Amino acid sequence: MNWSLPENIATYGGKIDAVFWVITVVTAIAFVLVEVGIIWFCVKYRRREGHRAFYTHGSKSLEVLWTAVPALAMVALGFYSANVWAQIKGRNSAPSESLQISVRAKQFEWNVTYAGADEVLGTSDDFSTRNQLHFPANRPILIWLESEDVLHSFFIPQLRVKQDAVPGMTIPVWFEATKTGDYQIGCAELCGLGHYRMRARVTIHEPAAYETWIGEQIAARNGTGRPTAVAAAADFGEVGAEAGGHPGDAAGHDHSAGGM
Amino acid sequence: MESTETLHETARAGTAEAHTGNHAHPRYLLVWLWLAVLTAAEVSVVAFTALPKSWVVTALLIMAIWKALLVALYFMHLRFEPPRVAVLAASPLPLAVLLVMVVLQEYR
Amino acid sequence: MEAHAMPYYGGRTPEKGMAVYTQKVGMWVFLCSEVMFFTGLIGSYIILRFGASEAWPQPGEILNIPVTAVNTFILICSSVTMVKAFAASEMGDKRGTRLYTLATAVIGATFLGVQVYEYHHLLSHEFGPWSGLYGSTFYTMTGFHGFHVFCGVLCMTWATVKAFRGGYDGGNYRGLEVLGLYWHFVDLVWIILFTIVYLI
Amino acid sequence: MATIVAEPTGIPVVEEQHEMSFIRRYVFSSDHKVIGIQFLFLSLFFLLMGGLLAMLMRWQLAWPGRPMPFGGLFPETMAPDGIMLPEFYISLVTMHGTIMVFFAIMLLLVGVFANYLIPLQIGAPDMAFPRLNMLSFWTAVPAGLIALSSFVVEGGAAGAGWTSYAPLSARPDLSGVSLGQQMWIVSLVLLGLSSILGSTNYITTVINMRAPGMTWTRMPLTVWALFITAILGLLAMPVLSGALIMLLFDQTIGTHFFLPESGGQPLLWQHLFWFFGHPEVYILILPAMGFVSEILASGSRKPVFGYKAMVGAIVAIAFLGFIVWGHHMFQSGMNPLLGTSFMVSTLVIAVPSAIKTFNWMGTMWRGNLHFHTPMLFAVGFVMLFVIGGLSGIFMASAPFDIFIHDTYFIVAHIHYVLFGGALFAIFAAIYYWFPKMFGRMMNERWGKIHFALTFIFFNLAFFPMHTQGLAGMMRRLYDTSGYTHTADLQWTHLLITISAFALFATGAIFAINFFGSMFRGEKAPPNPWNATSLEWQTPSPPKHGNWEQAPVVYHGPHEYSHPDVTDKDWLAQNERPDIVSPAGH
Repeated sequence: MNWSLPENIATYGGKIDAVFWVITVVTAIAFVLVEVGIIWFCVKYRRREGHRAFYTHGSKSLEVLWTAVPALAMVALGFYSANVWAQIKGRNSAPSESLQISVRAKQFEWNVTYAGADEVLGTSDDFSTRNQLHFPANRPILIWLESEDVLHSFFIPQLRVKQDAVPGMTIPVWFEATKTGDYQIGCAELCGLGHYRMRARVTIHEPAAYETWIGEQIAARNGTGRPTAVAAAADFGEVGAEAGGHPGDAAGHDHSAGGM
Repeated sequence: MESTETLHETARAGTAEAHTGNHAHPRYLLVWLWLAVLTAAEVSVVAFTALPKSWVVTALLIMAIWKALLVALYFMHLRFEPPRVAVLAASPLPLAVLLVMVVLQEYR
Repeated sequence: MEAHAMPYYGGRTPEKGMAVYTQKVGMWVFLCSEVMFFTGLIGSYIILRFGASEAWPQPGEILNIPVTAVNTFILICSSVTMVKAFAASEMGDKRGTRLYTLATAVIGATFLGVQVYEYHHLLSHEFGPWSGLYGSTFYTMTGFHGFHVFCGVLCMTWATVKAFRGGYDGGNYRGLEVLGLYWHFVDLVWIILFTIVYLI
Repeated sequence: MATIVAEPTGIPVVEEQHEMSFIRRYVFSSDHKVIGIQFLFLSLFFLLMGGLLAMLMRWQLAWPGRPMPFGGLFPETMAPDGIMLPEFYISLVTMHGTIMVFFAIMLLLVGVFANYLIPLQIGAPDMAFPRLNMLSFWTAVPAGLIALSSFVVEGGAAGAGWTSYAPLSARPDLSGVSLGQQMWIVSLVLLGLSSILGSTNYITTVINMRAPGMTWTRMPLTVWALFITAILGLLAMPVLSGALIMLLFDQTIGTHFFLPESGGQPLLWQHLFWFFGHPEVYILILPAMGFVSEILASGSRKPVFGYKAMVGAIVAIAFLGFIVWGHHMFQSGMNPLLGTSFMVSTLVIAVPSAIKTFNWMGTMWRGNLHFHTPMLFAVGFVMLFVIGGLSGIFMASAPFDIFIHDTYFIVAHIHYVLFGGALFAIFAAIYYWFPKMFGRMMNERWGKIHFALTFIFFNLAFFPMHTQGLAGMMRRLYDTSGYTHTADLQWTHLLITISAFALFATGAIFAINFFGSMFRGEKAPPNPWNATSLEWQTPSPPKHGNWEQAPVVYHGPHEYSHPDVTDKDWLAQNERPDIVSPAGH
């Protein structure tokens, strides 16, 4: 049972989580101050017969104090956050040696295009998978995010990454995972009736294992002539397993994702 | 209903300026002439000059604002109203400019 | 309740309010809202045009500038007759009030007529609101301006009837002044639209 | 209401009442008090509708795929065999938000109380434009009916969220909703018109119709809040109207404003929507702050602490409200540099909010606190608004917003502000001004029970959503069980749903108290709370035209426990010109 943020596996995740904890401390102080104060006042100054309230219209010095303190806190928080923001989402924040992958979202699936052996997108050895994203750990990944139809949002909670995919735009998203494992991409922007099941599997490999996986994919593509996308689809989700599925989404409700 | 209106009317009369003839009517036909000339000038700048595009746009914008000001100041008699009316009238303009300028930053 | 000998608002000093009568304040407040409405439309036009990937048509390439220039002049004329109607009413010139009110309604309707002709012409040449960003923005902006003129013409028709019944006689000029503010505002919007849609 | 019977007063205000038919008096009335009460019934109806939609959603989230109770009543296109379809769920999400924001909370705060209170509190006989006011109400009615009836048209109600992000909202082929979405647009255009007419009226009334002596610094904070709110509505609503019309054209006549295929910009919709939407959020909280300031002062028997700072804070929040819209778009693909500037302006809003909170505490400090029901709800407002305000700081920080954007954390925040904030203040205001409106008191004991249960179930229903959000649970999901990282949180949905059902049921206590008191309640004196502002210095309910003589104002709005007044602990704004009140100018 997780009461707070999920496990962090991103290199910059620590910075985001630090922002969270700083804000938590600041707001907790304000929260306790106000709530305890109100309850205390409610008890202490409750109505008593023959008692008369203290007549005052305010206090300049107090008001200046509780204007200045939050103002300073907020400005400090603003500078601190702006710095983290620029490092993660700034225009040129992505490390230059990043591995580039193209993700194209559409209702209700994630199509991933890999650069193949030459690591250059847009060349002939590119290949695509559907609803699965593979990449190596300990290497910056730069995703070129696009959408075919409506808004979607690329969200991997453990990687602390979220970015809307906007039709007509190609938006860079970068991250670097610190460990391997299986995770999920979720769609975080309402994209239609299948929004809730627009998921994809994320597999983070050891760098060597990733190279192997790429090799297998290319080999499968060239050797058997079986398009990888189909292989991938069979591999994940596409078989409309209907284990207790809901009416109206018979097509492609991937309960296999729930079992991961 | 009408009586409530009448009541408001007296109320308004109390607040209103000394009423009729609070300002001499400006020479509206002169303003009209200016507007006509500026419109003609705008069209000529586009049709008959070979100035660079940026100059043309600047000239057109200046003339458009000039015309708009003529209408606002004389036809809508902002020139003759208390300044606070002009402040009220101009109050949404900063927001309008802000909206457009901020969204234009998307293309930078 | 205090029994005070003061009449309603009689003792008020002007600096507490706008120092102008209430209908006029109301119209200016409403026009502020109209400014923001047209900001939405014109602002979108500016933004979309800056971001357009395809080349924007040159002035005069699709739209007919001479016809619209004449139409602009027509609308300016209606503003003059409008303000003349108000001036006539304020100065107690009954004949002038009626004549200028009628003229404003007629000239306003003429402007609309030319616009309808322009739309018809453009639509028959396959230029519609579906014709890319240019068509989208052109029809939406000029269409909503036309709708405002249409509402203005309706009001002016009503005002003309009222004028001929003597409703603006005897220094009762406020209705015309307030209506005039709306009318001039619509004229002002057209001045901006003509420049940025047709000429730039 | 039933006692608007003209007595011969010699003042022309009430002269024509004898001849007014039932329809002119209660249906197409131009009396601001009747219109306010009409808005009250209308918006309470929509509050009920919005609540019902929420209950349906909660059922699905707690027991995904299980047939709903009375599910058989729904047609095949919504819930075959009583099991909710995903498209119906999204319509519920959309319409719950739309109805609550536009037709329940906004109409309750602005439609009801701006209409009812502004003329009474500034000492005017009516609004500046009474007939325009009537038009404003009768534009809002069809707007709401169109929104509601969109559920039964082909394709169902709008399904793109209350924000209706393009292109989903502009592409019937992708959303599966065409007529419903268009009805949504038309409904909001009409409501925008109603709101603009109303705002024009409120602003003009406050500017030009104040009673003698009612200077700007003697206006009750409620009037200040409603005045600034009207300015926000006046300037923000038309931008939405423009955007809605473009969206409608994209759907119907083939324009391309928000469709990228021909160069349109999906992000433009978001900019225009939030340029309206953020001021709208403040439209939904500023009047609440005004009511609470006033009720806290009256309940604490003390002047509002720092009146001028309170006014300044309202103005500052409103001004800042226009320059922070981009914080809804941090993850939208907006230029990240814009994100930085929007983040800074957003964080600054915490300052006026803090001023208000501390000044509310200052108002209670060394007071003589009367815990009647309105006061309880007002104190509850402050306690819950603080939570909503503080949770806002998390998402104002762009880097952390990466994680919580579009999660249940946002849902928790908006409900702490709009339910814990706005709706608590609305309940406070209804209990407080009910005697003025209907001439009868609401039942105190049931009022207190209503408060206690609402406070408990509200927190049980919405606080766990913070946890869900921090765990990374996305919002607007028909079924959240497919995600591994939140798979063990299903029990929180169950807790929330049961609490939400209880919260909804608590509303019945209010409804019974409200309607029961209207007919059976104890007769209300003119000034049951011993309050100072002008509306209490006239009979309950006030007559048509409000005043027999124009009130003349000598004091500030909240002169409680003035040392020079010894026989009682309050000083009405229009009495004792011999006493000088320091803040009253």
